[in-house]
Amino acid sequence: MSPLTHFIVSTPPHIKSEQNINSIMRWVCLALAPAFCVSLYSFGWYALFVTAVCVGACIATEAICQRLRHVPVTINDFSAVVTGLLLAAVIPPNVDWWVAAVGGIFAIAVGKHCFGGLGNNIWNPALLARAFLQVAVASQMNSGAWGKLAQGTDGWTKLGHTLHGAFDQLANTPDAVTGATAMAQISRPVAETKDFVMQNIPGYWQLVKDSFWGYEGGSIAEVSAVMLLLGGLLLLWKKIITWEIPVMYLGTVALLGWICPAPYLYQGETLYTPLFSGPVLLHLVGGGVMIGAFFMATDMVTTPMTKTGRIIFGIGCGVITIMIRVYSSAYPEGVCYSILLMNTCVPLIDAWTKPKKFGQHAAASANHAGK
Amino acid sequence: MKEYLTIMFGLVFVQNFILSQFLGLCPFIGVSKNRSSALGMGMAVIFVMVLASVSTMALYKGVFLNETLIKYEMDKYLDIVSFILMIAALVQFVEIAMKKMAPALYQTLGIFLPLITTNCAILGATQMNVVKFSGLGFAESLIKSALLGVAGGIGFTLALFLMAGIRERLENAPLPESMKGVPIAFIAASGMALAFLGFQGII
Amino acid sequence: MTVAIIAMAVLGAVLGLILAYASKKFHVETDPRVDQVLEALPGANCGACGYPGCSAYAEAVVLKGAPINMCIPGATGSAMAIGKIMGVEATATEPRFAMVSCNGDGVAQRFEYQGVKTCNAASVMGLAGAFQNCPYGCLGLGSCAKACPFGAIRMGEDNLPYVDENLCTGCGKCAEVCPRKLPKVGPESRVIFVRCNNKDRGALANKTCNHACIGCGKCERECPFDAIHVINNLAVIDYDKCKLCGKCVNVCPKNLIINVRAERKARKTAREEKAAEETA
Amino acid sequence: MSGAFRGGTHPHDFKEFSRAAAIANAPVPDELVVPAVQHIGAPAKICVKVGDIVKRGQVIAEAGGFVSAAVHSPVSGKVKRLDKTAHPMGMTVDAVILENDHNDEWAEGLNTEPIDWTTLTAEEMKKRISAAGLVGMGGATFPTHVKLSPPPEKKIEAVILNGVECEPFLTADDRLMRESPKTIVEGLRIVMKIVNAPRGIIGIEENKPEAIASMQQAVSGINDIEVKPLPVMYPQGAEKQLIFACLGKEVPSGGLPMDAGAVVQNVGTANAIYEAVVLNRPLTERITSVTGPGIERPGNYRVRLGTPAKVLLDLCGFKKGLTKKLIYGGPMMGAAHYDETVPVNKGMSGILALTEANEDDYRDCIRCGRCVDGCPAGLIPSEISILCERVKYLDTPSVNVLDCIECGVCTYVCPARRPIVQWIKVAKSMLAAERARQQMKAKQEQEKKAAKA
Repeated sequence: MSPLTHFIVSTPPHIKSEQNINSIMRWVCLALAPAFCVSLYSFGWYALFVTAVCVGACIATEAICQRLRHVPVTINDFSAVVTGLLLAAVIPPNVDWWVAAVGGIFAIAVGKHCFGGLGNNIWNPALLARAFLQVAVASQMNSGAWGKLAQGTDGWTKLGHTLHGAFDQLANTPDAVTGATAMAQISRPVAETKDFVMQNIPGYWQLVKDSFWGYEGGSIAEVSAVMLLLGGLLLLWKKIITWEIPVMYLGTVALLGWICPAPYLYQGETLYTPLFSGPVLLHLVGGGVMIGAFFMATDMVTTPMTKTGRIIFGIGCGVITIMIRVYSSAYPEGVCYSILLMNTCVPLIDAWTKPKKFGQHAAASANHAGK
Repeated sequence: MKEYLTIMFGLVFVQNFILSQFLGLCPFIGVSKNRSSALGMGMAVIFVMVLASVSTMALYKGVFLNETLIKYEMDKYLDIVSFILMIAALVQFVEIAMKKMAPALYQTLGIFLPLITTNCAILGATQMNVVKFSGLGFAESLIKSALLGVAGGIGFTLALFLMAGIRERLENAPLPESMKGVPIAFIAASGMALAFLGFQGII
Repeated sequence: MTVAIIAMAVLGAVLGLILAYASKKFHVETDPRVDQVLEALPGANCGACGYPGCSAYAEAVVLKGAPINMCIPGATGSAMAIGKIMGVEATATEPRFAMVSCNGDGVAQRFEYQGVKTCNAASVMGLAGAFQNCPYGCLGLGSCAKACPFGAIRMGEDNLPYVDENLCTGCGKCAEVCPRKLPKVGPESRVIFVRCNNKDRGALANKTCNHACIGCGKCERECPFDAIHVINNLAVIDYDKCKLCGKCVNVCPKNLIINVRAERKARKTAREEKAAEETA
Repeated sequence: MSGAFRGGTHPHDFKEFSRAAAIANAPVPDELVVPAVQHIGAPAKICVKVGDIVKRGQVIAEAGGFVSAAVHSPVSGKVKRLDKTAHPMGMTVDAVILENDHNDEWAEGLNTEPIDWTTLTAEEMKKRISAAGLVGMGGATFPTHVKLSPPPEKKIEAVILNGVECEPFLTADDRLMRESPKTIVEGLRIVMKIVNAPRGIIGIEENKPEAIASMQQAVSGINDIEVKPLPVMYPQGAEKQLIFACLGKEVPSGGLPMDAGAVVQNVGTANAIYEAVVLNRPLTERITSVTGPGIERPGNYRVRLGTPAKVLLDLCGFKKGLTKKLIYGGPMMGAAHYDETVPVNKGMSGILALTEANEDDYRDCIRCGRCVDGCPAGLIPSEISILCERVKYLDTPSVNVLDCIECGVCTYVCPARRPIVQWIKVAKSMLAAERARQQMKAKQEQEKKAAKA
């Protein structure tokens, strides 16, 4: 039956802010774009292909899951695209294409839809998928050591094999190129003199510079710190994210990176730098800290809702990142796990950082005076 | 000192009984629905784990490895059986005492208190003691096994408490019908285990 | 081997003695009947008994002497079983079910509604009353159907809820969530039913809905038992006096007083006819 | 005192539509529909019969209790009939339909020559205010005489005039402050005398420089009154937030402004107070903005109460076909309505025609925390909304739902477009119903006990 008037009636407010989920997700995509451009330059087309596989897998999985759950299909809100991009950003550029696909499927199906879809997941789906891949296909994930030199070789070859259905040949394909990523170098840099002063080792500045601009190896979109920083600033400027998490995260990493003795190799022997002289800049621009601080740790769903909570979250991420980087013998890099671990704590942080309601203080003091 | 720290940090984070050794999953899934009962359960586990660690270690060192009894080699085959007996009696005791002295806590823990009896985390802790500390002197091994009990219990409580926070949040989430309850709890547990992998290699 | 046996025996004996002492020292009285009563209840935790759940009700029955026939889903069966446990004679309870007191022609929409699609949300202040003409009638958003723990309510094509008497246990959850309290729970013997809730005066009621009770009072005059009265412009039946003669059903100019049994029969025959048609 | 409260948001203010239009007198129609409910509290009781001849200012409905206000005839004429009419908030209420004889004769003893109010006592002035049927004209419509009767043990430190008008689109208060600052200041001084307050503060948002200048000029030479420009931030005009901005004090949760030593009045009310006390003129008209993209010639009008909105809309060029939403009040807290004939009442500060509506579908909460950051009451609206979405209304007091002021910031900023305010309204009504049920139960039990005894 058609209504008697064409006026729409709803409860107030009758105007809404311009930001909605769609626009937020699109801005995040846009902010990630420069970093992916650099990775294309740095790693070649195969990196772009892996990215496309990740994104495609995420979108398809999202559509299928939503169909299966009988909820509206919302792939046009770009949230699956963002998940795909973030996943691609943190996996090595030379993984087999099916690794990227499995990651994407895991991220959306297990990381998101098992928990009820967008807004209900506990962990950042992209990072959860990365941690999953780290366990499931460790050899693929640990060879993230591709510099400019190696571009266009092995990834395409592998793809050629798999596309021809020759999965068994994969086993014979050698994981030929191994080299130190910036992060591995932070974890165990090689020094020429025993008295270690970071700035004095040959190539330190080169390493920092390369990591900053994006000539170093690493995961797909981790390479260029400057592009990630630009993207992050764009998000801050558009008020998509708030300052608390990136600032506290980067600040904590810088501070602790400076304080904590960093291990380095001297003639095959592990030594430690003195206190208060860690490689701060390398900590900041190397590895995944930039993408972690601006894109991963600021994921709204899996971070605290209050300002205090976000500050705690940022500090926690920083502490765990440095802890893993400096003390872990298993991983050179700690960004992914630090964020996942802090994600785990978010419900508790939220419960403990509830804002004071307006007038609570006054009411309490009035009661006090009354007594 | 460093040894003690290693035991503490290792068992709370790196070798967490639940998330890295997959012991004690039953109470972990069963009592992690809200934070207060998780905390109660965690406290109970810490308590029982310390008692069990120390008492079984004492039994092991004092009886099985006793100079006069060592020739019977009871430590080779009797440890698990006798430890279970010991733990069962302990838990029974705690349950009876709690029913009388803290009925509210007894109500929340409900069926799960007797489950501590068959909680493999406790048995695991006692076995770990035997493997790690049986070569030490009597007093030192007792102290270390008590510490192991505390650390293991704290690790258990930490995992349980984090899980409770997550499940409280999931309580109001529009989960798919098939995921409600235990399935999502297991998926969440696997997520936590993945996250805790980050501590790997620190000690 | 013997040593092992002896060792275990000693250990067992010592621990057993400790436990025996503890159970004596920390003895707590419990009533085993609580669990038995809980067993006898259906376990739907619907709360129709007025307690927060089946276990709370079981405790109340055993420890506080609550009546044994409060469980509505369990009906007579539960009451009998509980009676056996408690040693009390159970009286049979009549099955109850809900009926919706709106026949819904007043659902002409006044405007397009935006917001939360539940009946309560749609009837909240500041929403220009309701989005349909009749301020007493069914809003048609199906909150009752969602709230029913037994799946007994289904929204029809006319946006009115239909209660399946076979599934309905009369727990009253639907009436609780309905902002207009349209579902009315009553015993099976409630055969004559007024299917309207409009309390406006005749002219106004007539304006909003073709089938609204206009309070004409024909039923009141016709009733030989003084069992039906127009209160607040709405016909209300006093079931203590009603003798099911059905005179009011016949005189109502708006056809909103119905004989439930006859309706059901008619519906059934219609369904059978349809089924017969389909098979043919 | 920075003049800022915690939280808030900054919607575009849209004041450009009508801020330039000077207040004009709206035409008085031949037939007026005067509702008996134009305030919060007990409904007024209609005391005229069909066929009665009434004069302007004559009482046609008496106050129904202490927290209630009388309703006066806005014109002279005849009572045509008694009927029901739609209220902006959605209810249907009793109304007096008047036939206007266009003579505009005041009832006897009203609309007199200005008197020197300083000769009157506080009680006398309060009586005049009560008799004039004044209510808060910012939109809350709380009877003014009740607000001006704080218990003697509460010391009032300051009277704050609310000239903030933080709702987008509305410009009625802005224009009033620009055009008749003197009467507003007089009204403020009257209130200060009534509640015996040493200070007066006029809070105005910084986006109204002309109003600030005009008020500053009007208070020059008066030492105990200060004009306080406030930062532009919604909801700066919410009572408790305004008190915090002006005095730096929080009103205790669940308390009233007087608990923080403040009395807050809208500038429109202050103007009406002046008219009631000095000119002995009951409340029969108010200033209303007619604005929005659906209006061809937006403006600010002095309107007789009871004028159907349609009269104003037609006057201003209402683009009915383009209008998607018709709102009585501001866009953040006003009520959308389907009926364009709703009569103007004492609290209607604006009539707004929007040509765009919000999206209707909402998503799951994405926990972005924007609502938490924006909530001026310090709540976690997202949690409330999640609980309500799962129909756990009765759990909501644990998340402080009763402290919500329904300002709408959470819903405005929500990127998932969740109708949080609606859920909160539902939760509040469900809680009220539950409370009533509990009370009834307790009463019944008591009766049962009494019967037994």
